[in-house]
Amino acid sequence: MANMTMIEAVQNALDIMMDRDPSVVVFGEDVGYFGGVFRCTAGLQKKYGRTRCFDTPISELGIVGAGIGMAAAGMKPCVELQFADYMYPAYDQIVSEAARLRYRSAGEFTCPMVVRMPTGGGIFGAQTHSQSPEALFTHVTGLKTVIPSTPEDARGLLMAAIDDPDPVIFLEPKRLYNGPFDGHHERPVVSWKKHDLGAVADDATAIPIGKARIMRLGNEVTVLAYGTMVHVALTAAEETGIDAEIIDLRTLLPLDTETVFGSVRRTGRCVIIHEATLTCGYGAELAALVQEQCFYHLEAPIQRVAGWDTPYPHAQEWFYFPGPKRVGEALRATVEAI
Amino acid sequence: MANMTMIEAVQNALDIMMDRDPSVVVFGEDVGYFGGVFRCTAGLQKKYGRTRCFDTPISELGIVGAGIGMAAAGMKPCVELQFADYMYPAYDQIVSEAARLRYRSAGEFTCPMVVRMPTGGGIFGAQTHSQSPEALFTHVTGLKTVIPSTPEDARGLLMAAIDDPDPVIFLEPKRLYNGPFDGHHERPVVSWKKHDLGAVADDATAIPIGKARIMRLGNEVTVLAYGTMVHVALTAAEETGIDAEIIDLRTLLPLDTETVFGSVRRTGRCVIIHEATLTCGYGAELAALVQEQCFYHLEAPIQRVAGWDTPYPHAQEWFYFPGPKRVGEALRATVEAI
Amino acid sequence: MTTGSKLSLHVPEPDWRPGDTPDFSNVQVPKAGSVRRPEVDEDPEAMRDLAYTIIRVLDRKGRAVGPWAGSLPDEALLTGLRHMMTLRIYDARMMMAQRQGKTSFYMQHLGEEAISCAFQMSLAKGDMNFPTYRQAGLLVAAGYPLTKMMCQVYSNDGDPVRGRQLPVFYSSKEHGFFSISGNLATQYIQAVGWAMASAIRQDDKIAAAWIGDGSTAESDFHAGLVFASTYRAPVVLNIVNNQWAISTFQGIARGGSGTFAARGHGFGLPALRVDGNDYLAVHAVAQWAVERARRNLGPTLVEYVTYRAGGHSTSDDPSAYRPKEESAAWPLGDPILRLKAHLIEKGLWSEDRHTQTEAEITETVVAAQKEAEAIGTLHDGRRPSPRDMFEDVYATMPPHLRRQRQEAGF
Amino acid sequence: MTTGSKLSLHVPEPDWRPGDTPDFSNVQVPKAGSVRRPEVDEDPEAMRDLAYTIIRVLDRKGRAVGPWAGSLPDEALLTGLRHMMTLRIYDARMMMAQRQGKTSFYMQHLGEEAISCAFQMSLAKGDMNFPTYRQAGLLVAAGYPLTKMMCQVYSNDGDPVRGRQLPVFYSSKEHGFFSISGNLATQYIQAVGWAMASAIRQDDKIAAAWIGDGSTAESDFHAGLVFASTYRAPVVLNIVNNQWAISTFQGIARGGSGTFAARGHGFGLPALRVDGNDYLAVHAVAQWAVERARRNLGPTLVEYVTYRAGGHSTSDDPSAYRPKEESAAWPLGDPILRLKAHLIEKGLWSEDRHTQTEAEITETVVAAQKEAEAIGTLHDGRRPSPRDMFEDVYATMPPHLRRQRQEAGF
Ligand SMILES: Cc1ncc(C[n+]2csc(CCOP(=O)(O)OP(=O)(O)O)c2C)c(N)n1
Ligand SMILES: Cc1ncc(C[n+]2csc(CCOP(=O)(O)OP(=O)(O)O)c2C)c(N)n1
Ligand SMILES: [Mg+2]
Ligand SMILES: [Mg+2]
Repeated sequence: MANMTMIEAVQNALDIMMDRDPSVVVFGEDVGYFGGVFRCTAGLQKKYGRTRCFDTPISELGIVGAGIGMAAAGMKPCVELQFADYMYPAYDQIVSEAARLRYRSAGEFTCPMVVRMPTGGGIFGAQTHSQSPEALFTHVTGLKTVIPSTPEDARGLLMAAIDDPDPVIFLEPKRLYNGPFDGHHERPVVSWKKHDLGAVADDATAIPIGKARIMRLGNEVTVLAYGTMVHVALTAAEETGIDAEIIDLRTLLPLDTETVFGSVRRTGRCVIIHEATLTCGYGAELAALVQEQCFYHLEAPIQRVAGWDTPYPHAQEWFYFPGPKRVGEALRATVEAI
Repeated sequence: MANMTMIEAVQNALDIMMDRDPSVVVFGEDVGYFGGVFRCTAGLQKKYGRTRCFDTPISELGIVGAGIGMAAAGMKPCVELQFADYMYPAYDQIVSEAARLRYRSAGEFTCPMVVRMPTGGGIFGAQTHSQSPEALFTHVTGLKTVIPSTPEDARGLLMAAIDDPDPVIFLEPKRLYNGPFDGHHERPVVSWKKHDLGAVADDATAIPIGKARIMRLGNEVTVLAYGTMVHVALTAAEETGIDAEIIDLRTLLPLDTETVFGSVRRTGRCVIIHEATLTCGYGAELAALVQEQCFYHLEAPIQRVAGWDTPYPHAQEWFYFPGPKRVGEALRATVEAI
Repeated sequence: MTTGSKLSLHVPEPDWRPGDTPDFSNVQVPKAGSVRRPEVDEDPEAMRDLAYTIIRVLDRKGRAVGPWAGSLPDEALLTGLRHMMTLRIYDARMMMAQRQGKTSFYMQHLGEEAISCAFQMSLAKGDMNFPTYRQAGLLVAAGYPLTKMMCQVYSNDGDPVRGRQLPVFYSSKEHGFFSISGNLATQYIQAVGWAMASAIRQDDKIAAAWIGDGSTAESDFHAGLVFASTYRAPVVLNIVNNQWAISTFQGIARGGSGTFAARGHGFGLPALRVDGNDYLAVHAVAQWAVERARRNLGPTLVEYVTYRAGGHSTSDDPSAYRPKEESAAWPLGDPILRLKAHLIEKGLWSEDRHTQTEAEITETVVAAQKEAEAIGTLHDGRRPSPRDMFEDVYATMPPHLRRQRQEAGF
Repeated sequence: MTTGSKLSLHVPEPDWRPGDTPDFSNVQVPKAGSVRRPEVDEDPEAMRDLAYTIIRVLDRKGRAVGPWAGSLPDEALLTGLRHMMTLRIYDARMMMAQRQGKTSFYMQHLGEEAISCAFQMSLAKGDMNFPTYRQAGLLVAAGYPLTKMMCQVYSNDGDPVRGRQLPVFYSSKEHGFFSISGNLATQYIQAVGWAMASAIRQDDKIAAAWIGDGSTAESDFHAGLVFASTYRAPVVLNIVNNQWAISTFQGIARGGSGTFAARGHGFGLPALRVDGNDYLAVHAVAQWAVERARRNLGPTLVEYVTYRAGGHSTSDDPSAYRPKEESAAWPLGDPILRLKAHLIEKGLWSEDRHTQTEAEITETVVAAQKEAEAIGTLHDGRRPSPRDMFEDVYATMPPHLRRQRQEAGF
């Protein structure tokens, strides 16, 4: 066991898969010589050559569109969009093409492509470097959507995503790249290197898509979270002393409903947290499913704690970010509801 | 009182607003000389000239992007996207630009633009002429999303949308263009001209955005619907004999929560229907809100009846479309749940 | 410094609208054989003129003339004629089938048959087209079974894409025909990506991208050109300029540039403009571009000048926006008649053989149609199961879809 | 027909990477004054050469020469120098403020000051720029208060956009400066739309679109060109080619075309390439393009050749991907030094006056900074209220946002 940052874990997964399979190619803006603005592709061009890892023109549409063509030709592109906020120019190619190709050709043409993108806020990136667009992917049939919360998960899930025969959206919570973030922005950052959760196995193995993980066992309330919010939830539970069961969904689609429903049926209460804006966020689907499937077990309304329905502001970042205080209040309100 | 089809109603609203306000301009693919593939802009170029109503290159990005520039310059563009399925190339301009302009400039630049698009299936249009992407708009802060179910609403809401100081997504259920559709595809279509709901007032007036309408009073269960599904719901209620209260939301964002919650608290039961795919559809938000706000009044799980989580198929259209049978079953299950 | 003078918006209009008499006498159509044929490795800058002319081989007398003539042997020309005739007869049958309610929708090629039929003859096995809905000639010329095409149009149980797609949205990997998308232009950049993959793997397969005049305005066209130009992808970038995009004349998409081929000049690409109704010219230019790609010399942009003689689709009535006579007045003639005249001129063909072949092909097409209809049509007979609706969303059906399929009762 | 020979992917690389010694001796820099100046209403086709050269006015000795010289009176040149110096000093102060933690992020103009400063001088009141993050010179030259700019950078309570935007994302309608978007290129087509609105209203105002070399690959650039070309919109389409897009050299976006200006040729647009480090040349070309737009002659594409001498932003360290010496070796020199030399050569300026002016400006900038900091910085002092976060999402706050604001406790 060694420790890695999430950046290193992503880089390691790419390295392993490129080494294993010559059809894996990596490209995107600044990912070649420079190794990506977050350094997730550092060293890959040097190791695998310019035709396996290269810079692209600034065209997210082009990156994904070319990736689809390559995937249809039997390669396994793993492309990077520099920020999730810049996925919109590629959205048509993702939704209308990557996600539909297998279906519309009845399996004749497929799209085994991974689209990686840093997501979420907490780095003073303002409205165009902080967005969490996961719900825009989970509404799209034909896509899988994955989001890790630890380096080990980042590596294992990315390996699985590259192996997957279908297009996978791989969201990397950029606030977690260097260390877990508990939402207390005023405190110093702990590096993954010095954190228990930063440990990765010596033997890199894929982690199956579609399996959630219970990060903390508990009885009073079930918390559904993913990405950065997993760490905020852990902190909120600790700080409130509430015996919360915290589930890291890891895959948003397909959702591990068994783990989710099993937990809520046991605790009878549920809080959902995410950083994306509230309305029509992924939490809405979670709430809709949970109320439907756990209705007769629910003792309190399901609460959602989420980003406000505003763009992500710069100066007011910490008023926007759903930190441990807001999460703690929701936990308390939910366990106290009768 | 006269009757109009929904196409005539849309055309009439555009005509009235163009006549009233020289800053209203209408453009899009085939909307000029020809008057639009659905004829919603018929006659406008002839009446107002080529610089007020014109054809554009096939670039949804360009249509919306140019519209934003015009709106920022003080005009009121009301643009047409030929099918909602083709809004994706414009999505970046809609989300990152139209929706954010007022916010990011603190009100200095604004975007009073309407983006019209035919939505929904039921015309054997297969996956690229049938989609209902409303949830992709309602998740976006800064947009309003409107969808009429009758000619009068289409006219009145479109007039309000054009008057609105912010960008409005105006979804036109194309299956309703010529007459109400109750989901019984095997029966002949009744034209709006011969239908009670096709009546429009002689005095065209705007219908405020943000107000739902109760289409049918009832006590056993509340049905939340919009667009084509309003008529399917009415039919299902009639056919099952269930005393359903049917609410036509008309505006999805901002939602008329007062009407919605008021009804559900009274009936204690709720069924949500839409044509869009289920997962992360707009119904998820409705369910999440209703369970949260009406929790202690709910006597049964909220059910959603929606398009399956597959692309909209061609041959299997009527197995995909959530028709009166499926809606009826959900109504029955919901009122019978104990 | 403002001028005080007023600006005004220029909105291009076609020369004629319904009621007007079209007159193409001022349209410059270069003489057949008059345009030079550069070497495939000539500097693109040096062949700039080829984007502003029209490469033509067949002259008015049906003779093949000039440096672009002779790319195909006689046998192939006879086959080519048969392909085009087959496509036209197939189209006519399917148009009728749609009117008879056997399917929901159809799109024909009337007047544009030469382009896809001839292009396909320049490709090799393993190459891949990324077509639009108006290049079924690629399939016909590749020997794809007509019955299968019809099954797709009927969305019946024989439809290889299980009734999921709109009619004419074929797909056949084996025949180098990429699954058609309803979203215009999206496949242009995908073709470039496919070609890049071939180059990365150091394979020898090339790709062909297809787009209509109107659709060049879409973003994907730009992305395609940018990527093709940067990575020198082995791809032929085709633009079919049939003068119309539904009701919109080509001037709206083209704007101030003289031609669509000229778009390539902004990217340093060789750009050729060719008579799309001249089977021989289309083939010669395609072959030239294919050779360039194959020899790793990079992409070529080709504009095919043609005319959409029919409506946009069965949902369209062109008499609402253009003179009925425009099609007949169009100066490039009919591709089938022109190739036919050439073959007769060469002594390889006759009116009689033509009539006889027409009858033969009709018989074949009708037989195929019977076979397809014996399986079913959109509303009758054996049709894809509703179960199929849930397949192929993913390689493995995830639990939520299994549940939904169950709920749907299949 | 396959060749059996193998394809390979071409991935462009810059000539030099860290460790190499840059040598621009083979870069062709035309002599100042050597490029002709066509009439603004000349046929675009006839000025094709102007996209492959560099229009320059200031020669090595600081003299203004050739047909593009003389677009500005002496007084204006002195003002121009002051604008550029102000921008550079402002940048230096803000870079330092960022390092001191007073804000989160900053982007400077080092080496590119001439472009935005000179361009603004060609506009009239009411015209509108759609800038990127590297054209603050437009604001400086338009007389926008430095303090306000700083308040924006600090996201403090004096920030006109209420702390919502990333530093340097200014907005000022009054100064013809459209709100900056973080999404590259999106504003290009908006500028065209704005210009179309002006033409529809028969106004006399024009728009200017701005984009970086790297961002020309984005779709919005294509949409902008298509719409501008079709409707002959009164807009100047600017491309700032500073050779780099973060770590990516311009060859990746440019691909096989010789220049970015050449992109205009695909659209029949006049396309001019100008020395972006030559204040006089920038102004002369801008004025030419502005006049064209104003006279309803349509859009012009202008490529400014310059060099991003600093890092992309405060988050970037260019020594990781290019030689440190590259900036110094770059052949077009420094825009401030070049204008200064010209003014000295003309007898309008001296080293002393320059030093003195530098000191004066520094004083002004420092005073403005003090004023701004007296209000607050990102983490200190008076800052926009969290309440502000909920404002301006819509003209009128809808009920759900009111509820959320309440829940947030503001
Ligand atoms: C993204 C997108 N926008 C709009 C449409 C609707 N549409 C279908 S065909 C067509 C016209 C295309 O014209 P052109 O590219 O010239 O091809 P042609 O039909 O002439 O072969 C339009 C606007 C679409 N299918 N996709
Ligand atoms: C749509 C989008 N994609 C990616 C980015 C990230 N990004 C910010 S600046 C930049 C480089 C832009 O280079 P260029 O256009 O040459 O402008 P320059 O910075 O050189 O002025 C990139 C890739 C972005 N802001 N928006
Ligand atoms: Mg066309
Ligand atoms: Mg640059």
